[in-house]
Amino acid sequence: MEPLRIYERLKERFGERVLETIEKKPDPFVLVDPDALIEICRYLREDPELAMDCLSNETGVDYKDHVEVVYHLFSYGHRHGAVLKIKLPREEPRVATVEGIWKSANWMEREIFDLVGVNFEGHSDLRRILMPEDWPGHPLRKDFVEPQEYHGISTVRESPIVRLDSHKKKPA
Amino acid sequence: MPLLNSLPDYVLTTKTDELINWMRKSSIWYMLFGLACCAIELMHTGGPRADIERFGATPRASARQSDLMIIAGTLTLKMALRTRLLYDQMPDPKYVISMGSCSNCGGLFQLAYSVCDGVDKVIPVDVYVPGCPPRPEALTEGLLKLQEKIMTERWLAKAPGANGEAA
Amino acid sequence: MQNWINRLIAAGEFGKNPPRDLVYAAVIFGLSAVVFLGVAFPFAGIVSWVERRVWARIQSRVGPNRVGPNGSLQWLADGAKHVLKEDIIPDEADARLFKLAPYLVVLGFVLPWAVMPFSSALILADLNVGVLYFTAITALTVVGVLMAGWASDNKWSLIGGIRSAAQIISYEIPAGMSIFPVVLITGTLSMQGIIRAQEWEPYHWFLFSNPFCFVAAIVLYISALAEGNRTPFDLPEAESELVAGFATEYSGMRYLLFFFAEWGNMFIAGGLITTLYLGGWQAPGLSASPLVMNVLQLLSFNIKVLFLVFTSMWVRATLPRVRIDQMMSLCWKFFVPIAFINMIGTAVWVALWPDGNPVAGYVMFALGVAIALLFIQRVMYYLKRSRMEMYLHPTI
Amino acid sequence: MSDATEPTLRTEEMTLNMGPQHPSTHGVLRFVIRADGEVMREAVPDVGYLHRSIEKIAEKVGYHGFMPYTDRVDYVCAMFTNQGWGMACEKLAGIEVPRRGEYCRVISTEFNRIASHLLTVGLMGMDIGAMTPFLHALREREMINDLIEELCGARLTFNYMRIGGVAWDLPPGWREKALAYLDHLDPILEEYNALFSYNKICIQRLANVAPISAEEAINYNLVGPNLRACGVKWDVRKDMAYSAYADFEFDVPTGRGQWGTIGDSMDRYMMRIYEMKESAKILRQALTRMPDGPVLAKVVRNFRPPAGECQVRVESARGDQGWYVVSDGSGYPWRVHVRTGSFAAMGIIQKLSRGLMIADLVVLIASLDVIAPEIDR
Repeated sequence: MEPLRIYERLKERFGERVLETIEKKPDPFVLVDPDALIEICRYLREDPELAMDCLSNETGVDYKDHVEVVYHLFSYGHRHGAVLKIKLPREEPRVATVEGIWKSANWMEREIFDLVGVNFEGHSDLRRILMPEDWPGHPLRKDFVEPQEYHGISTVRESPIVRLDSHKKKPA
Repeated sequence: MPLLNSLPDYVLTTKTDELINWMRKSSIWYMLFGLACCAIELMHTGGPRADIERFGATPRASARQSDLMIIAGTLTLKMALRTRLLYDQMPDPKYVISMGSCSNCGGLFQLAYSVCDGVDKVIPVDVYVPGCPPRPEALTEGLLKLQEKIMTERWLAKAPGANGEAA
Repeated sequence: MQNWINRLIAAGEFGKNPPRDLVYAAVIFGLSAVVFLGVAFPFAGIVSWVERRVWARIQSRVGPNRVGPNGSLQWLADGAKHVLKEDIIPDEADARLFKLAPYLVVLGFVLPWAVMPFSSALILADLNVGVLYFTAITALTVVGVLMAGWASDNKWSLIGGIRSAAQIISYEIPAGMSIFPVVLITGTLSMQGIIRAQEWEPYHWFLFSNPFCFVAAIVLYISALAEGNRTPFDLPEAESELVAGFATEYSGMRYLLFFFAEWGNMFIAGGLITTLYLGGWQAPGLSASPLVMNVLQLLSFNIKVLFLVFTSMWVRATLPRVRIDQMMSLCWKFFVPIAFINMIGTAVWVALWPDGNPVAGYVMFALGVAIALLFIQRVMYYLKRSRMEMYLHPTI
Repeated sequence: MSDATEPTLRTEEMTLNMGPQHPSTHGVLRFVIRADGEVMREAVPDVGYLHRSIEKIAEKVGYHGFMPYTDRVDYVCAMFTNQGWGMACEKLAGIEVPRRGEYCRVISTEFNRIASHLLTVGLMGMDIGAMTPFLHALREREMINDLIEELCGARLTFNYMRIGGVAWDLPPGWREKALAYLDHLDPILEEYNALFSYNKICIQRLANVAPISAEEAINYNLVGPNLRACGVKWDVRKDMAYSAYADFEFDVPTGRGQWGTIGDSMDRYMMRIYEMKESAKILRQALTRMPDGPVLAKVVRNFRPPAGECQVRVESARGDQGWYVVSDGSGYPWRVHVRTGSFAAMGIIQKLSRGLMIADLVVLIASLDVIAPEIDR
C-alpha cells in the first residue's frame, strides 16, 4: 500500500486526532496527536491490511521551537512503510512509550532520551545509553554547549600551530 | 629511572643496562585494546602479512601481563577514565603507543562533544603513530621506534644529565 | 644420580658427621636445583618457542624470529623480562595464598622430572612406584591453580580456577584408568620396568599390544590434553571468555611460573605417554658402547615426546574450544566408561595370553599405519590445494 | 530464619563485569553479567564507550564534508555507509547516478561485504578459541584490502563514494585482478568450512545456542543476516532493489536450521558464509557486464538540497541500514540519523542471554555480529 493511502486510512479512522498529512517529496509523512499515539500505533500494527510489524526507526529531531519524534514503520508482510511524526514542546517533552507495541523501541527511546531529551512515560528502563550517567544536557539539542571539562579531562585542545608560534615569539 | 646515580658509570652497569633493555625490547607484549577503526588495522598487524610477532610482540588479554598498551582508535570521554584505570593496572615498565590521529590529537573527531582530544591528556605516550588509520606497516615502524627508545633507557647507569649539580 | 647418592649412603658417609652431612645435603639439593633449572626450564622455554613457531606456520605467519637464530632465544628474553617486571599483588587479594600458588604449580611441573626416564641410565630416581608418583605429583597443579583463582579476588580468575579444578579432577579418572592396562600387562609401576618390557620395534610397543591398549592410549592422550589445559580443553584460561583465567591478576615472575609450567606440562604428559605406550627410550641396538646407546636412547625418547608435543600444538592450532558442560559430559559419559572397558578388556586379554599375543601386535600395527596413511592423505589433499591456489593468486 | 520452602543449599548470584576492555567484545562494549556459577541470569549491555557524536558533526560539516565521517560509522564495511549517505543526499536533491557509477558502487560494496563477513566469521573462530581460522580470514582480507586500496587509496576508511556517484573509475587491469580473486575465493571458502564451520566442536558450540524466532526478530527489528537466519526472506537488495541490484541474479539465503533450530547461532554464522558466495556471484556478473560512461554525476560543490526529509535503506553487511536525513535547504543538514543493524542486535542480547552460559554469551555476541561504532556512532 502506498504511504499516502495509509495516511488516508488513518485520517478516516481517527479523524481529528490525525493532525495533518504532509505530502512533501521525497518522503511524505503524517503528523498525529501525541495523546493518540499509542492507539494509532496499535491500530497500525494490528490491522491485517496494514500489519506494521516492525518499528524500523525511531528518532528525535530538535527544531529550535519544538521537538519532533519520528517513527518509521515497516511491514514485512505487505512490504510497505509509513512515517509517523509527533510534535512536542521543547521544554520537558513527554510522550507515551511504544515499547509495549514494538520491542525495538526500547533502545531507540533510550537513545532519544539521552541525546534529545524526550521523556517516554511508561518506559521500562529509561536511562542514558550512549553518554555517561553524569553528563550534562542533551547533546543533539541545537543549543547544547560542550562542557569545557569532564572529570578533570579538558575537552579543548590548543592547535599545535599556536604552540609553535608561541615558541617562536619567546626569544624575541 | 636511574637507580644508582651517586656512583660513577662502569662498564658493568652500562652493559647490564644494555642486556636488560635488549630483553625488554625483544619481548614486548601488547594488550588487546582495540577502541575503534584502528583496532582492525591492529588485528592486521598481528595477522599474516605484517606479523608483528616476529619481534616477539604477542597480544595479551590481561593488563597485568602486558608491557605495551596500543591505544588503537578514538578515545571517548566515557572510555578515558577506564583507560586510565587499565594503564594503572599494568606493571612497570610500561609503554604506550598512540595509534592513529584520533588518539594522537582527536583527529577527525575534534569537532565532537564526546571525544577526548588526544590520549596524552589521560596517560603518558611514548610513540605517536600518525594515520587514519595507520597501515600495519606504520604500526610496525612505531613498534621499532619504541624498541629504539627502550634501548636508550638507563636503569643502573647514570641517566644523562643526572650528575650531582644538575637541577 | 640416584646411584651416586646410594653409593654415598652405602659407603657410610652419611650420618657420621652431622655438620658435614648438612653440607653434603646442601650440595645435593643445590645440584638437584641446578638440574631442574638447567633441564626443566629450558625444555619448557624451548617448547614455548617451538609452539609459537609451529603455530605461526600453521596460521601462515612467521612467528618470533628476531631473538637469536630463528628466534630460538625468544623464551630467554620473555623469561628475563618477566623476572625484571613489577610484581603486583592486588590490594584485595589474599597475599599469602596469592604468592604460594605459582610455587605449587611449579612443584607439580618440576617434581615429575625426577622419574622421567630419558635413557636407560639417565633417570634421577627409578622409583618402584614411579607411575603412581607421577600421577600423584602432577595433580598438585590443580591445588595451585585453584589457589591462584581464589586468592586473586577477581571473579574471572575464580571461574577459571573452579573450571580448572573440575576439569583436572574429572580427567584424572580416565587418565588413571588408562594407565592400568600397561600396569596389568607388565605388573610393575616402575617407569624403567615398563620401558624394559617393550622393545624398539613399533609392533612391540604397548600401543599395539592389543586393541584395548590402543584405545587406552588415545584416551590417555586426550585426558592429558585436558589436564594440561590445552585446546580444545583450555577453558580455565579461555582468553575470549575469562580474559586470562586463573592467571588474570598475575604479573611478572609469578606469571612466568604459570607460563613455563603450562609448556613444561606438555613435555611431561608426552613423557608419560611415551613411557607407557610408545616404547620409551628403547632404541635399536646399533652399538655395544653404553655411552653411544644412551645417546641413541635419549634421542629416541625425545623424538617421541616432541612428536606428541607437536601433535598437541597442531591440535591447539586447529580446534576450537568446547564448552564446560560438553567437556564434562565427554569425560563422564564417554571416557570413563571407555577407560573401564579398556581395563577389564586388558585384564581378560592378559588372562588369555599371559605372555602377550604376537599376532595382535602386527595386526594392530598395520591398522595404526593404515589410519595414519589415511590421515596423511587427507592432509596432503588440502595442503596441495591450498598451496596451488596461493601460488596462482596474482596479488600475493 | 529457616523457611521450609527455601532450598538447603543457597547459591549466591555473582555479578561480573565484562568489558569495556575484553578480548571478545569486539571493540568497546560492556556487559554486566549476573551469573549463578557458569549459567547467566542476565547480561545487561552497557554501550556508549565509542559514542563519537557523528550525528552532531554532520550538522557542522556540510553534505560533502560528511562523507569521510560516514566511513567511521561502520569501519568494517565503510562502503555501505558511504553509499547510504550518498543515496540519501541524491534522493533529497533528485540526482541520477550514472549507470557505470552504480556498477562501481555495487562492485566496491560487495567486495567490502566479503571482507566484512570474513572478519565476522574469523572473529567467531577466535571467540570460541580457534585462532587459525581468524588468521586465515585476515589473510584473505588482506587481498581484498589490496584490491580496494588500488581502487580508492585506502585500506579501511575508503571515502570512495561521492554524492552522485563514485570518486574514481576502476583502474586499468583491476577487473582481471578482481575476477582472479573471486576464482581464488570459492575454494578458500570450502577450505574454511572444512577447517572450521563443519568442525564437530564448532557445530556443538554454535548449534541451538540462543535461537530467535521470526516474530521476535521482527519485533526487535533485527536486520540483515541476523533476520534472514531466522527464516525471513528479506533482503533490501532484492525486495527494494536500489542502485544496480535489479540487474543481477542472486539468491537470498535463509536459515534452515539443519544443525539445530532455525535462527540459532549456527544459522547466523552460516548466513555469512552463504552471503559471501552470493556476493561473489553478484561481483562476477557486475564485473563482466560493466557499462561504459561516466562514474560521477555533475553535483555542485555548494550542495544545497531542497528542504525536506527522506530515509533510504541500504543492505549493509550488518543488515538494513537506514539513513534518515532532514534538510532545511541550507548547505548543512538539519539532522542526520542512521539506524544500524548492530544497535538493534544489541537490544535483543539482554533477553536472549537469560539462561545461557558465559561461554555462550561470547558466541551470541559474535554471531549477532555487533560492532561497537555502529551501536554508538
